[in-house]
Amino acid sequence: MWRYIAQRILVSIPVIIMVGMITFTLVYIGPGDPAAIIAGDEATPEILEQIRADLGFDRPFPVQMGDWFWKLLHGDLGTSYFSRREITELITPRLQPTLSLGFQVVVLSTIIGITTGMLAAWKAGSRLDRNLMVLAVLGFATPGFWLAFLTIWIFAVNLGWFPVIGYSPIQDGLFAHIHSLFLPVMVNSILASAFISRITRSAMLEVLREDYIRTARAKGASELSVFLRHAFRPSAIPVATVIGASIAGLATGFVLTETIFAIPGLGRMLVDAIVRRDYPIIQALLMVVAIVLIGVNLIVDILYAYIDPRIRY
Amino acid sequence: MTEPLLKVENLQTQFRTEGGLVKAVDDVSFEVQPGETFALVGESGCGKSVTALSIMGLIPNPPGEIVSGKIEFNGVDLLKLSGREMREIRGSKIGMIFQEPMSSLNPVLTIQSQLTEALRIHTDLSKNATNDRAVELVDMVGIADAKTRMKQYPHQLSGGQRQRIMIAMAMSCTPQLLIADEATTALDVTIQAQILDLMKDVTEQSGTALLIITHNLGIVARYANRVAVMYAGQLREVGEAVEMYTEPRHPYTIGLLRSVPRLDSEKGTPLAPIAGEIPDLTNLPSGCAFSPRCGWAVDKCFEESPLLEETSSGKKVACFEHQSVALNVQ
Amino acid sequence: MWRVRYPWLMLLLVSAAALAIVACGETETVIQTVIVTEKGDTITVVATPTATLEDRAMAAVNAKKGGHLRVSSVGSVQSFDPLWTTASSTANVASLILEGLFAYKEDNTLGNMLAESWDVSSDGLKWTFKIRSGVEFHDGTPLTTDEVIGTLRRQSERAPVFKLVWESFGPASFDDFIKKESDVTFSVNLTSQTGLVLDALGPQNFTPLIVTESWYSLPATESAPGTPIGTGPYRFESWTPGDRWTAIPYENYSSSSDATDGEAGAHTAFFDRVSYIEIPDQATRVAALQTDAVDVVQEFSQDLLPRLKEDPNVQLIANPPNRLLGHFNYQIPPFNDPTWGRQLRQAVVMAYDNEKALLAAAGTPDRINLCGSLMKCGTAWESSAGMEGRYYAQRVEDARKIVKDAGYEGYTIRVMDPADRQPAHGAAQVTREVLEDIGFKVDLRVMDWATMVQDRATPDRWEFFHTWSGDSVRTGPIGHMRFGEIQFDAWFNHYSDTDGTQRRIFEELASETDQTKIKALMDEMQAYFYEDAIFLQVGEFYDNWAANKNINGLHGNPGGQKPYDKFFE
Amino acid sequence: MAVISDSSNEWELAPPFSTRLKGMFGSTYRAAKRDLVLAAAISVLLVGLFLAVFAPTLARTDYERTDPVNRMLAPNSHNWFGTDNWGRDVFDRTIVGTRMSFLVGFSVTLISTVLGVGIALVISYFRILDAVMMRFVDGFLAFPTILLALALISLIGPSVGNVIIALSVTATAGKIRLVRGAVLSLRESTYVEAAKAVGVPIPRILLLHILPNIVGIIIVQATFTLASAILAEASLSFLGAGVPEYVPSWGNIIATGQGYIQVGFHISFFPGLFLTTTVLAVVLIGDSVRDHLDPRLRGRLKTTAAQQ
Repeated sequence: MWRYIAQRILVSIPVIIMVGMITFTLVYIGPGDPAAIIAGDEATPEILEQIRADLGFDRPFPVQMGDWFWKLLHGDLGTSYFSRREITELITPRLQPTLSLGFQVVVLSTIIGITTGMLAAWKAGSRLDRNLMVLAVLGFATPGFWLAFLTIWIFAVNLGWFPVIGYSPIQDGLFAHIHSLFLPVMVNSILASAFISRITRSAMLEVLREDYIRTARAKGASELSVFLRHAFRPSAIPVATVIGASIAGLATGFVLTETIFAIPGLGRMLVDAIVRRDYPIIQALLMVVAIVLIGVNLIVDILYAYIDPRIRY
Repeated sequence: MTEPLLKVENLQTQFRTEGGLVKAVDDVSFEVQPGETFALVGESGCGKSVTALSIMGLIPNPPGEIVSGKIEFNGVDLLKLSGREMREIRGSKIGMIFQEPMSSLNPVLTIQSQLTEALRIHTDLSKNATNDRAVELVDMVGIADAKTRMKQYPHQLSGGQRQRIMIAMAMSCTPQLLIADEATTALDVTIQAQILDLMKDVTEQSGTALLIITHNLGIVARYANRVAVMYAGQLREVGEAVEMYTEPRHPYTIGLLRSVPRLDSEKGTPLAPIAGEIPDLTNLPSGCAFSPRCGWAVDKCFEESPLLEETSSGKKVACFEHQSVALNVQ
Repeated sequence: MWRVRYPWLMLLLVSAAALAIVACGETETVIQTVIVTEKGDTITVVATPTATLEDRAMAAVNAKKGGHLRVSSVGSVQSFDPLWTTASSTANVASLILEGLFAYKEDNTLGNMLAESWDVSSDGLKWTFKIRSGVEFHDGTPLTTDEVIGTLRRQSERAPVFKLVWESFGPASFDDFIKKESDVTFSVNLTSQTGLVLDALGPQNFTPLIVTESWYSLPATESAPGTPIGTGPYRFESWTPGDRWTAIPYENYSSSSDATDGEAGAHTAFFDRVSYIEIPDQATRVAALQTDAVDVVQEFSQDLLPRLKEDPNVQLIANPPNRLLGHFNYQIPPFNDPTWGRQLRQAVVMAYDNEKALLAAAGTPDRINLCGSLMKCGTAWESSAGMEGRYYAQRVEDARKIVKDAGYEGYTIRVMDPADRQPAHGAAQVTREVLEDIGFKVDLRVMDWATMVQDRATPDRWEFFHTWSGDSVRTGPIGHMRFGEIQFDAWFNHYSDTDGTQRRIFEELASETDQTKIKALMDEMQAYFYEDAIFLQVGEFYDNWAANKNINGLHGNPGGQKPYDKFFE
Repeated sequence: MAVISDSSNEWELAPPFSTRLKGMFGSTYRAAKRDLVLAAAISVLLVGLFLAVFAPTLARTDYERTDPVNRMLAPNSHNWFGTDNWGRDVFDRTIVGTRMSFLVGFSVTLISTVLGVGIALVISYFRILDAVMMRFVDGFLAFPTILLALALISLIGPSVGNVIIALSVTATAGKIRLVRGAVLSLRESTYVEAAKAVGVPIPRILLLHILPNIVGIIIVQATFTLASAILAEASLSFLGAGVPEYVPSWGNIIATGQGYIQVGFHISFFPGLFLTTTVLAVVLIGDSVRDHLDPRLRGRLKTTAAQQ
């Protein structure tokens, strides 16, 4: 087991390095002279030269990249062009909204997705199954930002049940916090759970065709036990994979929903940085997101081992 | 003869598929006596597994459905039982072993939890008692180091070991009937015999009747008391196992026998595979389903389907020409 | 930067610099400049306060303290250092946390803030200022002249009026110019007389707002890190970048003993907490006000006015008219073309659909005013000189011919389009159409306001952009004109007065006292403005702010609402 | 032993590509005749294609020009979907917006499929190239598509071409991983071994024996790419990283309406409806193509039927 985990971690390292190289190169070859951006309104050629030398922009590409990696290893994500502040300092207060949103969405969408997927598989071919799957396909096809628009229009503008914007931090009370995030959590959960539901259903149906399910039935196991005890865990691997993948999807979803709902999270930070061409922030956030997703994949890999003893040994 | 343990009467099981209606089991009747070993023989796709699943009540519906007939077990018609009542019989009164030992055990559950499941469902034994019983069972099926096996997973066992576990599982509640559906087909030849011997042993010890489902006539000869030969969903010949070898009465049985290499045949005797292929069950030939492949077929065979009739020797045959076949074979 | 040759020209430059602030205003800067010129002509356009001073004083006495004021700020906070940037989001800091030596009173003259009194020597060359004692910074440091002088030193290169006074009337060395006399007094030492000393120390672009050593020891071009520490009624509490920042009353605030008058005098921090909340989307801003998520909203889609008027909990504050402008880049082609530049600029002006642009910027016809005069419309200075055939002429065909003859057909004009600021965003849409109609190609570069402010300082990133300026209170004909941005390469468009006409008119204006002649000169100036097509004058539009009805003390003021002295009723 | 006539078709060489392709379209067509939903989905896509090509000529207004006098009109007999904040007809903008979605969607699908399949086929036979390329692929796939596309566009500037390039990058990486996996597993299969044994050259094996067998996967994946590219384009435009605001694109129009949600619900609603319907149609077609084409699935259905 530990060997397996160690092996998975080792496998992720080259991916992280690759991700770093891609991120750095993108920004390096991108337009815009960072020195000019930093110098601002009153840049003379001498000042520009000075800034370039100070920040090491005059060194060769590999050296700069090495330096960037070295700083990254020490938790130094660089300095924002726009606000001239340490990016780590800018990111820290943005973590709570995004993490809280992410946590709620993952939990909720997993519960909704697995429950409906199992219900559909349980009643495969029934009207319930068909209706659930129509909803799932709809959820898959609906753009999140439009769904967000519709929910705001219905629940915030017209019914006034939820705030249109705003984020109430956890410190200000858990209820207010959940209330302020309710719509974005719902929108993202509906979309993510559609995907999870579809996969759960097909994975369950696949497993239900397996011989060992027949064996379980031959032992006199009840349908419920067959379903929960025998079929669920083996089908959990594709489900875990898709939950992992839906977290990657959430990264995208949050960029959109945080913008729409004005939640001061990492997603909106990225959009702001892109509008302002604040490349160090773009670079840092891409890197952070990629590392988080690689971490998620690692967790999913470890879950595989937990779910399936064949992988464990 | 005593009251039969299992009495299948005019069983008809059908499947609705995209290609049309498949009569997988068509009017099949046979009896299994307590403690006896009964074999159901036929090529793949002839309906023998469906017969077994029909007895177990495990026909997936849809697309499958038992259209008519009776399956009496201890005098009770299983087809009339509720799902709950049927579950009480499955695993406790009737055990079943399947063809694929590789895939018939749940890969994510420990041997112990799978072995004890039937006991937990059907008995009131304590957890410790079921665990002890599981160890006993594993010992019984001849796997060494039973205690450590309990915590292992199926993929850590060999194919033969897994099939032993399957037997242990099926026998855990000491059923009255054990159905072995091609239980040895997927195993190495050397292991096949061990597994069959084991099945025979454990069933004999507990007085359990054994219903062997196989395409392998060699197995039948050695282990079965009585045999039923099945072709295209119908029984073609039913009788004592020994007679089946010495006095086959159906051309299909003969064909099957001839296609099997035998140690007692003279060297150089060529095998004679049955010509042609198994017919499409959705589109059976008119008349006797075997007629297109049959060397004895007469005109009538292409028009009418023969029924299973009792012959003078007490066995049953479904062939218009069984008498001439009998003469020929002698 | 500019060179100063004639003393009287300095006045013009001062006003120009001051106007640069206001013109690029767009509320980017909150500073209002009042220049009392030698001629003393004053035309004051004062936003009418909703209540008289006495009323407000009475109300303040009865005011309940407390509550959390939430202001929806426009734009994202880039820096908390108003000594480094003029962004309006940063200027909010100044209004709460930092204080300068002087501030504007209701009558647009300077009143004391941190300065308590001053003396002028008989020769008029040594000005001695006494600062208020007992004032402390939010970190407990007592205010001394060290902080004042340090701050002035940091701002000496950037604060335009200060710089001008120092360069033209002061000694070469800063240490000779500003001298510490004691912990509470310092002196300004001149080499020749000027009446601009108070203005040099007072509100301007990059106002010297007094900060502690950690900030004033930084170079002027470097944004101060960390959070602001000042002497104001509120102190900084917390900041969530991209979301909000919050201030709370400073318990040891030492208020001026002068009566509250405009932004000067005594201040009271009535609110328990003041937050500036960033809401990038304007629909959301208004929804936030209506659902009581914020209390004050600036800059929102005026389409929502009817909805807000119906809302009994909302008060609307009408602002004085804004003037919508468009700027050419004089540093790169095509508008700097030595032979065709002027005609190409004229082409844009003559083809322009001003009404459409104003509508796109402001919404409905009742909120626009097709005003082509450089002087404020509706005042005595309003003029139509030079407008004939140029302002709102829509001569697309003529313009197209010019572009074609100049050989710039199909040339790509990069128009900066700040999508988060409706007036400039709307105008940019119409500009694209006009420029395309007359034969250019257009690259509409969508960005946010903060980026545009950054980019317009880099000449090779754009050819055209729109701004608008809130008309704030100014005095004098020069102060009244919007010539800040065209003065001598001083502003972002780097306009250069190629044939010297500008300069000549300015010189004459500076020495003229006859009102009729001034008017004539103004007309000449405007005629020349249209002749040279210095920038695109689109017209005037009106907008509103909206606020929670129970906030007392808000009034129309494009410079921004100061949260002190206001309170929840 | 008795004869088991369970013929394994592993030894059969794959049928010619054209036959398989014909079979696919044939079966899809037959399925569409039976399946109302599929028929509807195909019709939606065809209508979309028609609009993408002809909408600019069908439009009755100058949909890129502002007309502030007629701003924010509610849907009426002339402006069926109302007008937006600058008085542009939302119906015209919406139908013309189809063009952007389809252009980006189909371009990305085509580019990523051709490149992805090509690269995957080539690298599957060059071990070192494969190792290097796959690290790149892993790297690119570690980023969420839209985030990487956003970053790319912020670097290379917003335009249709750049949107297509940005979205093709990750789509291609995904295709390479998928196709390479399929090629590697097929390479081990008996019929490819057999072909190799009789000396068929590698490019020929790739094109004649391997490619036809992964066509099913590729087509199913392509429908998925199409759906996600259309969604991604809309998301990018919505965030302002797509085509300029005046050029109609569903994402653009929705973004415009977002700012007027209290008074201009119609602006965002209709293009969103178009977008959802289109993506839904593509997803449904993809599902049904998969059900009808996926040999694995089809095989399974057959074997289960046979077992029973």
